[in-house]
Order: sequence, then structure tokens, then C-alpha cells
Amino acid sequence: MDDIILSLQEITKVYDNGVFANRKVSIDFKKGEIHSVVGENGAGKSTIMKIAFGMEKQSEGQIVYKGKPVQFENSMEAIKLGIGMVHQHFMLIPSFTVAQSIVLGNEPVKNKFFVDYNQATKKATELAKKYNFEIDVKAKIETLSVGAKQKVEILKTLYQDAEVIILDEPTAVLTPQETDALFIELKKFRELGHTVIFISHKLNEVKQISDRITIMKNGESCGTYNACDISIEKMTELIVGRELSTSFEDIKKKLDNTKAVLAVENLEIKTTKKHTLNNINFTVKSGEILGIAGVQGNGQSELIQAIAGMRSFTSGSIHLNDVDISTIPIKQRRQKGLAYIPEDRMQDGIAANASISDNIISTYYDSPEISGKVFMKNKSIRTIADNLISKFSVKTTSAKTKIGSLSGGNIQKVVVAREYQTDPQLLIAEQPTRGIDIGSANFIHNQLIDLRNEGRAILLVSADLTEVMDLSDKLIVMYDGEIVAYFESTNDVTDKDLGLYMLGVKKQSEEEIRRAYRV
Amino acid sequence: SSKPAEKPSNTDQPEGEKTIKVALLLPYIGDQSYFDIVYAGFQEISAMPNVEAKLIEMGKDNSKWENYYLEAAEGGYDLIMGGNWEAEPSLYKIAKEFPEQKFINFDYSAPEDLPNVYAMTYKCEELGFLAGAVAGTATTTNKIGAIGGMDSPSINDFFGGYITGAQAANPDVKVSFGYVGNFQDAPKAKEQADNMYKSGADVIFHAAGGAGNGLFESASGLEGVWAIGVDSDQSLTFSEKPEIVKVILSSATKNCDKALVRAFNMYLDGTLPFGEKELLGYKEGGVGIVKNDAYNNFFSDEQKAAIEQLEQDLIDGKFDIPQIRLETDNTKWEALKASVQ
Amino acid sequence: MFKKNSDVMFEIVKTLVAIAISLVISFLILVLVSKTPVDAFFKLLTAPVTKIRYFGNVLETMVPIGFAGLATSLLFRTGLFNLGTEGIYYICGVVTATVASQMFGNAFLDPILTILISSVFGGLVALIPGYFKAKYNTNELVVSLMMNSILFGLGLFFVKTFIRASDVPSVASNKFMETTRLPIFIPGTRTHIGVIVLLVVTVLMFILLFKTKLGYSIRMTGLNKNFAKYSGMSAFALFLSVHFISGFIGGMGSSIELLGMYERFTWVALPGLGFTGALIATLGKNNPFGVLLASFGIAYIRVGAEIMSRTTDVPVEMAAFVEAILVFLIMSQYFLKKWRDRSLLKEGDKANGTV
Amino acid sequence: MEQYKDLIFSASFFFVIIRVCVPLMFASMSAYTANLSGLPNIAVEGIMLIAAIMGVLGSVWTHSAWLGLLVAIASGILMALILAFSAIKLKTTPIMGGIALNVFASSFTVFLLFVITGSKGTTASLPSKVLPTIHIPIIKDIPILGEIISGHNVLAYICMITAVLVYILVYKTKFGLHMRASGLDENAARSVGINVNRVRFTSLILSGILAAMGGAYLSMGYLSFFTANMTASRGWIGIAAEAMGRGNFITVLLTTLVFGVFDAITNVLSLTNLPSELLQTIPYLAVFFAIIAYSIKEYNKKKRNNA
Ligand SMILES: Nc1ncnc2c1ncn2[C@@H]1O[C@H](COP(=O)(O)OP(=O)(O)OP(=O)(O)O)[C@@H](O)[C@H]1O
Ligand SMILES: Nc1ncnc2c1ncn2[C@@H]1O[C@H](COP(=O)(O)OP(=O)(O)OP(=O)(O)O)[C@@H](O)[C@H]1O
Ligand SMILES: [Mg+2]
Ligand SMILES: [Mg+2]
Repeated sequence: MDDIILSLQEITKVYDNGVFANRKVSIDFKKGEIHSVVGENGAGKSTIMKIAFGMEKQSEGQIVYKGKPVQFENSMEAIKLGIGMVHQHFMLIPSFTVAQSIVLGNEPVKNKFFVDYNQATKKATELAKKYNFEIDVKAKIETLSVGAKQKVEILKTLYQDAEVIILDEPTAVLTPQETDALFIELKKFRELGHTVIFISHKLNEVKQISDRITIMKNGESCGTYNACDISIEKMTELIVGRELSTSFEDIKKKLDNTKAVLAVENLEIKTTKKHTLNNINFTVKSGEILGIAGVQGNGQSELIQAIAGMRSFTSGSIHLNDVDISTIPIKQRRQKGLAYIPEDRMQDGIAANASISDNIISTYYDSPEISGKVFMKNKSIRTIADNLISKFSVKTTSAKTKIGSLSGGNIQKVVVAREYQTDPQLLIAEQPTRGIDIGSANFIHNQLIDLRNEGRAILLVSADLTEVMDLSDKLIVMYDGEIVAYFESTNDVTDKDLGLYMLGVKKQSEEEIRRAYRV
Repeated sequence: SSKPAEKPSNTDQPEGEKTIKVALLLPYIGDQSYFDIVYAGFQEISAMPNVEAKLIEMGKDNSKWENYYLEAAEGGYDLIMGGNWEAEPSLYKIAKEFPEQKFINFDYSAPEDLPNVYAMTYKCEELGFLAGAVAGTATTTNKIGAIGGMDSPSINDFFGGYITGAQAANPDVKVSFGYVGNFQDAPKAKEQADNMYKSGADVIFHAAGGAGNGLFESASGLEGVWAIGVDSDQSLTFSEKPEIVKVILSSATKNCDKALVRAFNMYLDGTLPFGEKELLGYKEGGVGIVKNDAYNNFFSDEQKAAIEQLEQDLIDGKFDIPQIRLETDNTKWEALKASVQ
Repeated sequence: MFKKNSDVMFEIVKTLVAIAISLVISFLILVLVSKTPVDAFFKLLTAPVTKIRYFGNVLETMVPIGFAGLATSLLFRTGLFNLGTEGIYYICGVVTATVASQMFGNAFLDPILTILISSVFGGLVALIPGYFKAKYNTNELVVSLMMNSILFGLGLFFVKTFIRASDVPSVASNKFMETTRLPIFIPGTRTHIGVIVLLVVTVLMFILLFKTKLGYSIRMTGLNKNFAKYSGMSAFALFLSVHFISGFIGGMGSSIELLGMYERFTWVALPGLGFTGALIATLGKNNPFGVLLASFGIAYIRVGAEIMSRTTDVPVEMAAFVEAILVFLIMSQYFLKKWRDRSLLKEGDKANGTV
Repeated sequence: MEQYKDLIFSASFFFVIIRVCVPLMFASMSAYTANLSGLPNIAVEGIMLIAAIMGVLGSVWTHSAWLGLLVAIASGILMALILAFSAIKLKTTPIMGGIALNVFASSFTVFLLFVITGSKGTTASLPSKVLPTIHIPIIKDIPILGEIISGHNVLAYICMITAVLVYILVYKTKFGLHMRASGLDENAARSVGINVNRVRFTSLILSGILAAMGGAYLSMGYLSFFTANMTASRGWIGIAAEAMGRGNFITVLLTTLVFGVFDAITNVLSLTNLPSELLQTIPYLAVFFAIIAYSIKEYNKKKRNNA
């Protein structure tokens, strides 16, 4: 069991823009192990894995697979040799169905040339069942929630029957239940003698599932440890360089004179087929964080998009500080104090080919500090950008760098920094720390609490239950487009109970739910 | 077909004799119309002994042409040939600046009296007349047609003559007209010709440059219909396509090539009247009609005689042929057209 | 720090090597078609700078394609694949011709007014695809291609019916009033002050794109329109303004070209300048100064090739060869990448610090 | 007016529509296959032009129309490969490469014409061959249908068959799925091991073949010779039709048909005294209004679904 299946030897990668993403990184992966790679944002984890998968070419160094040196020209060659990968950012085609996406690249065929779509649907359904992923294989990707998309990504890789599978932050948007289910499958996978390479910022997960753990920093490897030999605290220290406190209770201030900042009343979204949102009523007050818990795809995204103005809704109203914002354009909503950290940062949150400084001002570019009537104030923009970069420790050479060349976590930091900078009345934070390393996540959490302490209202949606439970003052649970539970305090509910609400097994009474709307 | 015959220098010229340098400025060749004919004449000139001839293509962007004339004037040529209404202003402007330089304007439209420029032009309406006479004589359905590249005065100038000629030969004749919209889209011209033939016309004349080739293609695909070419003997262009040559009843020609060679010979003799201009009609050999095999086979002797009579009447100035290019508005042309529909 | 300089250096070296390679290829072709390839080659390369007049020709040629390039690049920047500048050029030429025969006779006011009217007209016409794009997300490529032909037909009809000159045997307008013609700016050439206007518009365009709010939203929308929407930028207003400005610049280019280089409107086919504009916009990477440079480059090659063709035995079609080769090579991004990777590695080893 | 009615309401008018549509369809399919794989080919016009002349020359050199067609196709493939190579290997913007090829093609064909025939106008003086016209055995005797369907140039039938084949290729086959995936998101396609570059090279070859057949049809079927710039913007119509379809093959074909039908009608109307400049805009206006109606419909549909 000790033989090495994939060995990365002295890999160096320099990107076109001169960034050294990896410097002489060597890692050995054994057959039949679950091997985690952890490290702060921009440490080079994704890059080294893309190289192992043939999507990027190393500048120097060698890959040895099953004892033979290999040189991948593209990922097809890696896939042929039995390496599969789930990418940090989705690689899905919106107009394709789930089944099409899963079989793409290795489709069942009839008469040699023709795709057998029936067979594809069947295979995809079987696969989803086998791994306990509940998903409609005939649905189009564009209709799926982020969580569901993530499942498709994982199924895609599993379908390819790889011997080595690389999972780049697959659990960032999964619920604990889904993560558990995934882990069971990964372990089965290991039992079959396959190798799993797992990247995550959630160190407890890492500790729980890994056999061995490699820690990366600054593009270099700082060693590989047996999972049983290293504690979470030790990992944290190696990655962040200091210890982190995780309890927010003591830093939350108690505020007086709170008032409803956001009031959502009877909100309803009906699409041709079904109710996406039904009878949604709740308020968020100043100085509080309202968490929304729920399995992805139960209407949270639609709710958020309706509030943010990214989509229209059928009926109901939305008030921000007593002003009806139901139908006003996004720009005016923002001017009235709304800020929004979107779920899909690559699609909505940034313009990948623009610089960091262009991206870091987009949502308030016509505020007076930044622009006059006609012209932009480029000097102040530089100052703001530089300040934010250092405040949020975005890892970059300068504010002029293309944001798309940052690591995933650092991109997220820019998005958060931007929304933070608008000094909002209401911050909608959707998956705010998705893919962010523990140090930075901790920092962002502190920023959210600060904002709350200053009397702002925060609406928090996250698939990371720990995050929701730790940060929120109050909590609503959504299931199938409705609010099924409301809790005055996160202490009022146990994880297990919460799970039952989220899965639609339990539901509070109308009256109890009605409390979420407090005028 | 003729091979490219540009000879920058004539190698086997006798020692001591002076080489004459001539330049011809054309927008481009390949219009399959009169630029190509002028060029054909020029090729004849360049084949003469002791002549160094250079064709200069100026391109379609006429804002640049003045530069070309200027260049040529500075280029040490003995004689510069150029012309056509669009290039003419540049020619005259440069001719004024270089009074020592001799010019031939091979096709004038608004000439100026300059002592160093000889200018000529052609009676295109007579060319149209000749085509019309042939078409009017040939038709058995009393319906003929004409296809133009564009609905412009210079094209309708041909057609004004065409109507007159056809009526002279056949008072009952009806004429329909079509315009391709450009001078390249031969497939489109073919469709228009097809429609015309199908609606009863049996002889069609064209003034559509390269697009006009589509007319011949159309005629060759149908039974009992004929086409008349323009500018040069177009049956020669189709030397390798007998099925097409067969349907080209005749071509009404604009003899720029001959006129150019004639003028050049006069220049060599020292008899070319610089400062003067000439209008070349059928009488002067400026325009003509080709009587090829198809023509000879098709027409009976009577018909041939009738056509010859019309030609003679034309020379005698018996017809009042409208000159559409000189009209200030469309009324005359519209009326003329209406009279044959 | 080394990054920035080496970036610029790399671009320059890349472009130079690309030019060198395309010249070698061009030379090889010349060897095939010419009896005096060396002479022809030198003409092609150096002729435009041998005489002030030739250089003037380069500038003259550069003006219309430069304006077309700027107009098109603005649309491309916004992520709009619109090839409508061709039609704008035509129809604004017609407008110029109409206006330029009815001016006041004031040599200062006349050209300014004519150009202005033509520009505004161009802007308004461009609002047609702009509006349908903004409101209904109508595909702008289809609309613009169709409009090119439609505008051509309408324009030609208008010229023929309403403003045709009776003294020429073709469809052309009457002569423009002398007072509307643009003054010559380099004596001894025909280079008119349109060149200056082009420079000014280029600078203004640069300012627009990189210093103004509108420019900022143009750039962001062009890069990711979901992001622009999310950020609260109004696509509707933006698409309308961008189209208007682009049409305005197109109308200006057309008018300036006609008043500078023509004495009457004689276009009886689409002039092709709009398509060249698309070429130049892409070549200049949709950056105003890039566009200026590209239009100079293309103008230089065209004039060089013209001079070559009229003084040697090389046919004028050679210009298109050289242009095509050059375009391909300059645009090659990949080109020399290997070399650069290696040099980066070396530099990195030396620096050996963190990034 | 009567006579024009007869021209339009007759079987032969439908025959003409097919004849007019063939080159346009080839152009549309060429633009479609290329763009579907994510590498737009706006050199359709240029490729058609080059193929049109090469087909004629090929038939002169080989004394065979079919070999001529092969030469045309080979030249089309070569052009498409230049575009593909520069876009994929040299990372040139394909739009730019396309425009450059168009510029090149219109000059090169004239240059070639001049070198070979000594004129810059047509190849009519060369003994070139045309591809045969086919009379379909049984169908040709069916009254109206036979008149419409039978008697076209062989390339017209090849065009119809190709349309069906392209449909099957795109919507039913493995390669078609890979084409669509590469066009919609190349990273996604790469991530599942699709060799995007190879897909694009293949699609461009296909695109080149299709455009080449469209060009060959013009000079070896529609007409029996090449004339300078005889494509007269047909390639651009194909590109517009492709853009209108947004990946939907049927829409692409329908758009082409709309243009073709109105073009044929215009050819009849040109016998009237209506101003020719305005008449010539009719097919373009038809497509213009079609796309606007289409996009308003899509917009309303989206509105309805979203609310
Ligand atoms: N395409 C690219 N071009 C240029 N630089 C890049 C590119 N992709 C990544 N980088 C840079 O390489 C470094 C490593 O990035 P990588 O994505 O490997 O980090 P990571 O460890 O996966 O981080 P995260 O946890 O945030 O996902 C970063 O500094 C990033 O900015
Ligand atoms: N700021 C923007 N920049 C560029 N494109 C945008 C922008 N805003 C919207 N779009 C695009 O314009 C089109 C119409 O957007 P719009 O927001 O008006 O949609 P809508 O039909 O009104 O949807 P909804 O009903 O959800 O508001 C979409 O394709 C969208 O992606
Ligand atoms: Mg990563
Ligand atoms: Mg809207």
C-alpha cells in the first residue's frame, strides 16, 4: 500500500504576468490514500493541481505517474491515464443538461458516432443515486443552485472512473450533510485503492478525512504530515502564522434603538412551472445579523437576487429603511445603502480581465469620493484600492494586477472589501467566505461583526452551517421556497434539529414563523 | 487571350533612337468594360518599337488619384494618358501645373481648354443605338431587354440610344430594364436576365461590366434567346465556351483601344492636335457594332440590309438620339422609358 | 518592479520581430513576382519617408481609417460586435454632400458646421442598433450588417434623386462649396487638418475611456456584463451612449475624409473604410492610441505598396499580401512566448524572493 | 404587373429560390460550423472567392469538373486552416484574421486572374468545366414538385444533403456535442478531456469545405466561369444568418431562406420601374425586420418566464 502513484517533483510555475505560483514544489501521492493539500489563499494549491491535471504546463520540474515520467499536453492525456479533477471554479455549460454535463467527454455512444442520450440519462441517474446526490439529471445547469452545480462537478469526475481524483475545494458550498455523504464516498473510493487529493480551507474536515496532509505556503511546500500527527491548531499556526479565536459571542455588542432596516413582506416568485418563493416575510434590524439556513436550492438565491434587484418577482414588497425598493433599479438600491456579496463571484462579482482597482470600486463608482460629474478621480481610487488591499491582505503585486489572475480566495477578499467600503445600511452576504482561507475568513467574520456593531443590518446566507451559527444573531430556515422556522437566537436550536428543519421534516407553526417579521 | 504584356523597356531597340515613355493611368483594370479596352489599346502601343509603356493602376479610392497624376507628371514621361469623368479633374489640375507635360484624355466629360491636353470622347448613345437596331431587328416577340450595372446617367446614356435604335428597327418594340446594383454580381444579373427572358424578351443587351457575364450565362441556358455584348467583342472573351459564344448575337463596341492607338500614332507623327478635343461617333469609328458568326448566321440578308441602312442613316445624322448623360434631371429618360413599355 | 518594464519590452520586441518576419516573407514573395525584388522591397519599406509628399499621403490615408477604427473600437470595447461603421460612413457621406452645398460661405464656420451635422446624424443612425440592443438585446452584428446595405441603398437613392450633379455622367453630388473644404496643413501635400482632428479625437477617446465615469462603465460592461448589471450600471443608457458616440465619430470621419480629400460625393459602392476600421480596432487592441498606431501602420504599408506598384513591376495587389501577413503576425500572442517564459524564469531565479 | 405575378406564382420561381439560396446556405453553414466550436470564421466571403477561382482553374488543369471541385475544396481548407492555425497556435484574434483573409482573397483572386488570363475580369476565356445538372429520375416527372426539385446543379443537392448531415452532426453525434461544448465554454470542455484545439481545427476544416462548395457553386454551376468579386457579399449574409441563429441551426437556415426568397422576389421586381437602389435593400430589410421581431419575441418570452 505504500507505493507512490503520482509524484510531483520540483515543480515551478511562472505565469505570463511574472507571478511565481509554485517554486520547486515536490509532493508524493500514494496509492489508496486521501491526501489533503492546505494553505492560505494564493499559496499555489490550485496551480499545482492544474499542472498535475494537464491544464497548465509547469515551467520546470517533472511529473511522475505510476513510476513513469509524463508530460501532459492537455487534460485529456491526464484523464486517459486516470486522473480526474473537480475545479475550484465551475467548469459547466449553462445550456447543457446535468446528464449531458456528466457524460461530456466520454459519452455513451450508439453506432460509433452518435451520442446515446437515453443511456446518458440512465447512467447519470444511476451515478447520482449511487453517491446519494439528489439531483434532477434532466435539469439544465443554468437552473441549478451553486450547491447543485458543485454536485454535478463531483459526479463528472466520478463518472470518469479515475484512479486519482483531485478535488479543489469541493465542500465550500456543500451542507454538512452533503459533505458527510461525499466523505463516505471518498472513503469508499479509497477502499478501492484509488487516491483522493483534497483541497479545503475547512481544517476540521481535512483533519477528519485525510491520511496525510501537505501544507503549502507562498508557492512552496512546507512539508507533508500524517493526519494523526498534526492537530488543527498546529495546522492553523503553520498556515496563518498565529492562533485564531473562533468565538464571536464576546465581541458582539448589544445595541439599543434598533429599527428594521430591511423588511420583506409577502414576497412571492412564481415561474411558469412552480412557486420558487412563497409567502416570505421577515425583517432585519440594525445591529443584527440574520442568518438564513437551508439546503441550497430552496429559494435562498432567488430571495437574495430579488432583494438585490438582480431579478424581478411576482408579488410582495421589499422596504429598505422604510422606502419601498421593490421595483427600483440596482443603482438606486445601492445608493439607498444596499451592499451585496454575490454567491458566484466569477459570474457576477468581478470583471476578471479588469484590474483590482477597477473591480474594487465598481459598486460605488459614482460616489463623490471617487468621481465627479464626468471624470473619475484616479488618485483617490488608487488610495482606496491600496488601503483596501492592505486592510484585507489581498495577495498581489499591485492594484493594477488583473483580478482574474488572483487566487480564488483573494478574489473573494476584493469582493468583500468592495462591499465593505460602501459603508452599507444593509449588507447581503451570500457565501461571504467561500473558498477563503481560515485566517482571512476569520478576518472577514470580524469585519462583519464590526459592521454589525456599528448598527448595520446584515443578511447572511451560507452553506457553511458553522459560519451561520457562529455569526448570526437570529436565524431563519428555508425549505422549498418557504420559511419553515425562525429562531430568536442561534442558541435556541441544536444542529440536529436544524438539520430536520432544513430537510423539510419539521416545520414551525405559522405564528412562530410570523415572528420573523417584527415591525 | 492575351498575356500580360507590360514591357518596362524594349530590349531590342536600335541604338541611338529615342525611347518614348508613356504612362497610362487607370483606376484599375478588370472592369470588363472600357478600362479593359483602353488597356488593350495601350498594350498595342507598348508593343511598338522604341516605346516604354507603364500602366499605373490608381485604385478605386478616387481621393488619391490626384497624387498619381502628380507623380506621373514628375516621372519624366513624354506622354501621359488618363481620363474618364472622375479622374479628369485631377488630370486637368496637374496639366495646368505642368504646362510642358503632354496629356491625352481618353474620355472627357467636362474638358478644359489647355494647350497640352488632347481630349476625346465617344458617342455612347450611338453605341446604344447600334445595339438597339440589332435587337429590334432580331426580336420575334417584339420584346427586348437591357440590364445595367447601375441606374446612372452614364449607363442610361447607352439605353437611350438603345431605345431609339430598337424603335427605328421595329416600331412595335417593347423594352424592359433591370439594374444589378453593382458591376460584379454576375449571378444576380443572370437571375434578372432569366426573369426578363421568361417574361417574353428574346434579346437582351447589357451595360453591366463584369456582372453582365451573367446575362450570357442565362441566355446560353435557354432556347431561342439572344444576348448583345457591350464595349468590346465579348464573344472573344468566351473563346473557350462555344455554348455561350453561340448566343452572343453581337457586341456594340466602344473603340477606345483604336482611338488611343490612333491618337498615339498621330502623336508620333507630330500631328496630334493638343489643345483640341474630339467627339468620336460611329462615323469616326469611335463606336461600332460587331458582326460575328452568330450575327451572320442569324440574320437573313434582308435583315442585314435593313440594319446596314440604319447604320447609314445614323452616319447621316437622321436620328435624334437623346443624350441622357447630359440631362439635368430624369424626366426625359423616364418619358423615353415609358414610351416603350 | 521588473515586471512592468519587461512587459513593455516584451510587447515591443514581439512587435518588432513580427514585423521583421513578415518583411522577410514579403521579400520572398517579391522575389517571386518581381524582376527587381530588392528595389521593390526598398520602395515598399522606405518610400513613404523619402518625400514629404509621400509622408503626407500616409497621413491622408490614415485619417479615414483612423476615425473608423476609433468608432469601431468603442463598440468592441463595450463587448458589441457591430460592423456598422461602414454604413455610417456611407450615409454620413451623403449628409455631408447635402449640407456642404448649402453652407454660408464662411471658411471657418462651414466645415465645422458640416462636420458637426454629419457627426450628429451618424450618432443618431447608430442609435438604431443601439436601441434594439439596449431594449431587446437584438444581435447587433446582424442589425449592423443589414443596415450597411440598407443605408447604402437609401443613400444612393437620395443622391440620385435629390442632390445629383447634372454635369457628370454618373451618380455624384454637386461640388462642395469651396468654403467647406478643409485647409491643408502640411504645405506641398494634400494633408489636411483632419489629421489634427484625428489626434485630438484619439486623445479625447482615451480620456473618455480611462478617465471618465462613462468610460469606466463601458470598460466594465465590455468585460463582463453580468458584473456591470450587478454593480448597478444601466445597460440601456450605456448602450445608447456608446452607439451614439461611435456613430458620431464615424460620421465625423466620413465628413472629414470627404471635405478633406474630395470635391464631391462620388461613392457608388460602400467605401470599405468601415471594415478596415474593424481591422484597425482589433489591431490596436481597442485602445485609442493603439488604434492610432495601427491606422498609421496600415496607411504606411498601403502607401508604400502603392508607390512600389507604380514605380516597379509589382502589381498593386501586393499590398494586400503584405498587409495580411503583417496583421497575422502582429496579432500573434503566442509568438515568442517560449522565449519569454525562459527569461522570466531566469529573472525569477535571480530575484528569488516572494512575488 | 401581370407578368410579374406570373413570374412569382409559378413552380419555376421556387426552382429559382433554391438556386439563389444554395450559395447562401453554404455560407451560412460555413459560418455556423466554425462559430459553433468557438472560433468565428468571418472569412467566409474570402474563402468562397478563392474557392470559386480555384475550382475553375482546377477544372482547367485537370480537365475534370470534379477534380476542379476538389481543388476548390482543398483551397478552402487551406484558407480555413490558416485562420485556425493563427487563431489557435498564434493566438491571433479570429476576427482580425478573418478580415485580413478577406482583404487578401479579394486581391489575390484578381492577381491570380491576371497572371493566368492576362485580364483581371473573368476566366471566361479558359476551357473550364462545370459540374453536372441532375434530373432526378422519378421526381422529375411529378408535375409541380418535379419542376421545383429536379434539374438543379449537383451542388444544390449536395447542399441539401449537407444541411441534413450538419444537423445530425451537431445535434446527434459525439463530435457535435464536443463542438458545442468547445464553443460554449472552452475551459469546461477542456476539463473533461475534450481536445478543444482539435475540435476547432476540424470544425474550421468543415467550415472551409462548406464555404468552398458555396464558392465552387458560383463559378462551376450557377455560372460557368469566375468573375472578379462574384461572391458579392454572399459570405456576409451567411455570417449574419449565423449570428441570428445564436447556435440554433434551424434558425440559421430559416434566416438564410428569408434572405433568399426576398432576393428572388427582388430580382423579379427589378423588371419594374421601381427605383433599383431601394429595391436592392429589400432582402436586407426583410432580415432586419425578422431579427427585430424575433428579438422582441424572445424578450417578451423571457419577461414572462422571469416574473
Ligand atoms: N491564470 C493566472 N495568471 C496569472 N497568475 C495566476 C493565474 N492563476 C493563479 N495565479 C497566481 O498564482 C498564485 C497561486 O494561485 P492559486 O490559484 O494556485 O492559489 P490557491 O492556493 O489555489 O489559492 P486559493 O486557496 O485562494 O484558491 C496566486 O498568486 C495567483 O495570483
Ligand atoms: N449593466 C449592464 N451592462 C451590460 N449588459 C447588461 C447590463 N445590465 C443588463 N445587461 C444585459 O442586458 C440584458 C437585459 O437586462 P435586464 O436586466 O434589463 O433584463 P430583464 O429582462 O429586465 O430582467 P429582469 O426582469 O430580471 O430585470 C441581459 O442580457 C443582461 O445580461
Ligand atoms: Mg485555489
Ligand atoms: Mg430589468
